[in-house]
Amino acid sequence: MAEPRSHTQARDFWTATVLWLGAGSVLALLAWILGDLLLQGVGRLSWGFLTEPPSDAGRSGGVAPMIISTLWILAICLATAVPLGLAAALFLTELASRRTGRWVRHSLDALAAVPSIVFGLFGNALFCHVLGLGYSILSGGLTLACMVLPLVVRTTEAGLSNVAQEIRQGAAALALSRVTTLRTLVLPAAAPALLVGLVLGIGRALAETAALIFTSGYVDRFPESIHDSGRSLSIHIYDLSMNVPAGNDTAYATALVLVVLLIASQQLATWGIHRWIQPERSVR
Amino acid sequence: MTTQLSPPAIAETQTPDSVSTPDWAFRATDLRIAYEGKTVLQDVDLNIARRRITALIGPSGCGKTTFLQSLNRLTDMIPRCTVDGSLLLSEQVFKEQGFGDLDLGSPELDVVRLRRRVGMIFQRPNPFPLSIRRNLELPLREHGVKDPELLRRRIEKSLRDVGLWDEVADRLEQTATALSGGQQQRLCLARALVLEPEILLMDEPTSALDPLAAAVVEDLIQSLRDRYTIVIVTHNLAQARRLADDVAVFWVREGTGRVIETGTVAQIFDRPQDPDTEAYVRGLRG
Amino acid sequence: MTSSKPSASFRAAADRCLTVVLVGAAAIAGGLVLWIVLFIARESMPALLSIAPWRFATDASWHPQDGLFKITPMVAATLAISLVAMCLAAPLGIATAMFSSFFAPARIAGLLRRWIEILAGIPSVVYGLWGLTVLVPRIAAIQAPGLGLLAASLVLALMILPTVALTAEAALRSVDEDLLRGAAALGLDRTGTALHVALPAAKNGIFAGLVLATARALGETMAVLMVAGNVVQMPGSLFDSIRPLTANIALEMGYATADHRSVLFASGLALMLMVGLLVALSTMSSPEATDG
Amino acid sequence: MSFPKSPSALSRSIAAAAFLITTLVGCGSSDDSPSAQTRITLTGSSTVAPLASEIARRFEERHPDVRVEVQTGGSSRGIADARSGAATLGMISRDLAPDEQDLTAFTIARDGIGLIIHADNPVEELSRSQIASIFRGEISNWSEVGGREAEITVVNKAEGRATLEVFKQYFELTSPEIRADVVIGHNEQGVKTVAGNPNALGYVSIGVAESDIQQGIPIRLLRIDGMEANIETVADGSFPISRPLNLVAHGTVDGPAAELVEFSLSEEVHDLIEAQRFVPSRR
Repeated sequence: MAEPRSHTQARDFWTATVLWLGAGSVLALLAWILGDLLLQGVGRLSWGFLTEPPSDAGRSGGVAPMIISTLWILAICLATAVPLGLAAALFLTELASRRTGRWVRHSLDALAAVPSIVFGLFGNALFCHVLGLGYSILSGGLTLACMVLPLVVRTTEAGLSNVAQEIRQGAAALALSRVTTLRTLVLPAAAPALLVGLVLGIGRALAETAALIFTSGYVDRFPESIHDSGRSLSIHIYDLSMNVPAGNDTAYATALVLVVLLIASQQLATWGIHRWIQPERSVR
Repeated sequence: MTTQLSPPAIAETQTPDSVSTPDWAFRATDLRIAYEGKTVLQDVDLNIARRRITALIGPSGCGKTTFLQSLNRLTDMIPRCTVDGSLLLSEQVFKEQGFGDLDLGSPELDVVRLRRRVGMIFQRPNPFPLSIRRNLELPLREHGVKDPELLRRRIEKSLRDVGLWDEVADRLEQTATALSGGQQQRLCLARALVLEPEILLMDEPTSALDPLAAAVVEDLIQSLRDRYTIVIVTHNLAQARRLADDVAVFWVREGTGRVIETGTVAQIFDRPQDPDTEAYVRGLRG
Repeated sequence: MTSSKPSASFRAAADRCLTVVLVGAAAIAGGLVLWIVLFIARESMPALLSIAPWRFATDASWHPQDGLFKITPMVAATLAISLVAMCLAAPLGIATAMFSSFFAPARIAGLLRRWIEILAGIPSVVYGLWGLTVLVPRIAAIQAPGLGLLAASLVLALMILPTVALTAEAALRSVDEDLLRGAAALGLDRTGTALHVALPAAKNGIFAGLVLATARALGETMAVLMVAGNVVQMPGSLFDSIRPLTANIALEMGYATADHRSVLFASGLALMLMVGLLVALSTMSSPEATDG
Repeated sequence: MSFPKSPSALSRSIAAAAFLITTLVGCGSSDDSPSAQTRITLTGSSTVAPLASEIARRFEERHPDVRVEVQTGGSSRGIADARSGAATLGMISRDLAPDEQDLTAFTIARDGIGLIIHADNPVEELSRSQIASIFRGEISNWSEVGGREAEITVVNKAEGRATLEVFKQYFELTSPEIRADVVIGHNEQGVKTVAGNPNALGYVSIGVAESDIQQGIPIRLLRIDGMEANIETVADGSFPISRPLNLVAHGTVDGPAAELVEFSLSEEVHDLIEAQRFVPSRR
């Protein structure tokens, strides 16, 4: 009996070794990237970097206008995608027949698979040209809204349909109106999922570049209205790394700012879910 | 059918083969219910008497719960569920008379009017994830009760009706989901009673509870006798025997659920006519 | 019950209003993809009408300003980059998922997952920046110019690795515990359990993740644009500088006019077609897998 | 006995929707009524863009009610946007072509196009025919032109770039016959690519190359047929490959745009032009 046991032990050992190596190398690669980001970016980072406009094609100065533009684009994107996504998700869970529901879901899945450059083409043709919004923060934000919509709908829908069927039945048996049922019972219970959808949308929108180049443009100045062109942080990184010799340090610093912003929003949401939503549900 | 003596209902409906119409709450004629085109229940002819307790018994999967849900149109929530045949709710159950019987099959049916008179208790207690008070206040406010004093009184009354007042009076603001299973089910009953319905539908109301809590809830149902029309689905034959005045036996024949026998509790349990009923109530089959 | 009638009609009106809003929103959300396809198709119509379709393959080269529209090298480049990237990312990603599901101590598995989640959120332009400044000089040391198929595939592989790893891990984690206990009860070792029980059980989910990752690879623009070299030619070796469809759109969209612009929209349409085929393929082969 | 005090998610989303509608309506109305600010949009050549940005900044200081937006994309885009009206003025880094005579050009500066190599590359000079052969792929190793034993990495510009047009014209090349290893868009991308590759050969704006050399970027400008490529030879006209940097307009320019053109042509911006290592145009 010792023979097969040692055989399987040896096999487990080798499998484990291979997998440790595989996972280790993945970790090492990824640590390499993040490490580079940190090492090369942190040197240029300072308070001034966050609060000043760029100068000398971005080699010196800061990224303040890009932060402002990014936030504006994000705000437009969310102000469009979140209400629309919430309403579509409510339709899917509350109203849709199985057939319609399946059709809408398939179409959203297809939308989620559309490459971001195609959204860029679409946004450029529709918002910039046909609707005459030009290269502007508004065009960029609306293009991103189309892009994050499936993400928002599907996460929100998952949260809504997790609300127990018993609760819905109870509400129906008491002849509560749909509006009351949704407002008082379903939405509070689905709030964490809503927030997760929101954060995923933020993540995708913050990271996007290709869809913005031809919609929001890349003027690296403080936007004065949403009709101005505005350069997002991601486009700034692209421009610095591609088109500015000796711009790598600033590109890394900007990348660091963007990644920190992304991770911070993720963490904030996780924290928010624990801090507000879950306790509130059990106290009230 | 039932043998209760009462003046004939002033319904505009024709009841072909009954000479004296009893005081009924629901009347199903040739009812058929299907999910996605597949018939789950058919040939249901059933009168449910007012102010009595009717137990629906039978093995699992023979359409009892579906039938119960059709009584307050909760079948609307099941996608592609169709109800054919005639199902009437007597106008007797409404406070305001003169509108005639309610046709539960009508697409224009005002379900709000229906469900306000027909409360429902589910198998698993389903208090809303709100405070105890809000659980009772929500349906009241929804149906037009806004006066704080009136709200307070009706909440207290319904909690007293289910014997929960003394247990929760000092923690009305706490979340209802923190109550024990039996307390939750009594809260759900209170939530149904707070609207002052005429009819209560109960879908195995004690089966998810431990025996002690089940006994409390069952006693509570006993105490509601004579004041409400109660339709209760149960798998617990002893419970049916203890609670029910009338019994309807559901059975699957030729692939679909049917009502194979109806009668008083004594008729069904002591002198069953149908061999399947006999086997079932003796515990031999089903 | 007081004032039931007006409140009832108000409720009905509110419900109806809500219904209208929800149906409208769903129509927009559900119709958007169709709208995008139609719109892109509309914009590419002039090119498709005035340029015979075979010319996209038979023209001498891609010189749109001289009226030459050969796009096949760019389609080939897109496919080549995605293929090489998937060959690198799929085994590594699945191995990482197997490791964290079956071999890693719980704490390490949790850390690994968190870490990979962070990396999944890193913008593609940052991967491109890193590829351009770190990878390209190293590849150039082997063979100049460093920009090209290899660099693009490596960067892309890194980008889709988190997608593969996370979806594969989710699929492995959702394998029925009983199945694994059953395997253990039969005396299977961890390798056997992982390879012969868990992996087959999770294969639909893993496959869906791979399709997702491939779709992402086909459509990725920025990271690839930054390191592919962007010469329009058939990929011949790993070190060849090539230009995928996405990079072509990003490069030329800024100034393209008339037929040229229209051809770029047509290549966007082609891109959507490729991704659409892929997604349809996965939906058909495993209807459940896409719901995960 | 109270509804939740916090605004519910539904009402929040309604507020957000209202906000969106307001913004959309706002944008619709702003099309009709010109806002207090005048906007001038410049698009086109990446060679001209940095200079135009500097000029625009100075112009805005003097005209606080005007906002000038500068976007790059290549000279072709400058032409296209000026024609379509998407831009007030186009920027192009070449002469107007015969089929572009519907536009008016204003030359604000001159620039040359120089061949650049990595600073470590020992080659000092190439002839016109050698360069043409290298770009045709007939010469593929630096040793054939007196350099090290190494493959030449040919860096070409993307279609639609004026630099490419001027380059092709001078060396009598056609697009299809050029055998490139890397295709770049902006000048700066060309500089960056060559700076990162000791065996690369590219061509960029001399102004851009000189200012980058000043910044310490490891590149060098090659002599062509014995002629030094630098700003002086461009200025005195002895360097053969040179081109004007133009602002172009479709139809007549008036108002603030005309003022901007006038300002760009004036001596007041010469220091900016020289700082960018271009040659101010002498009127």
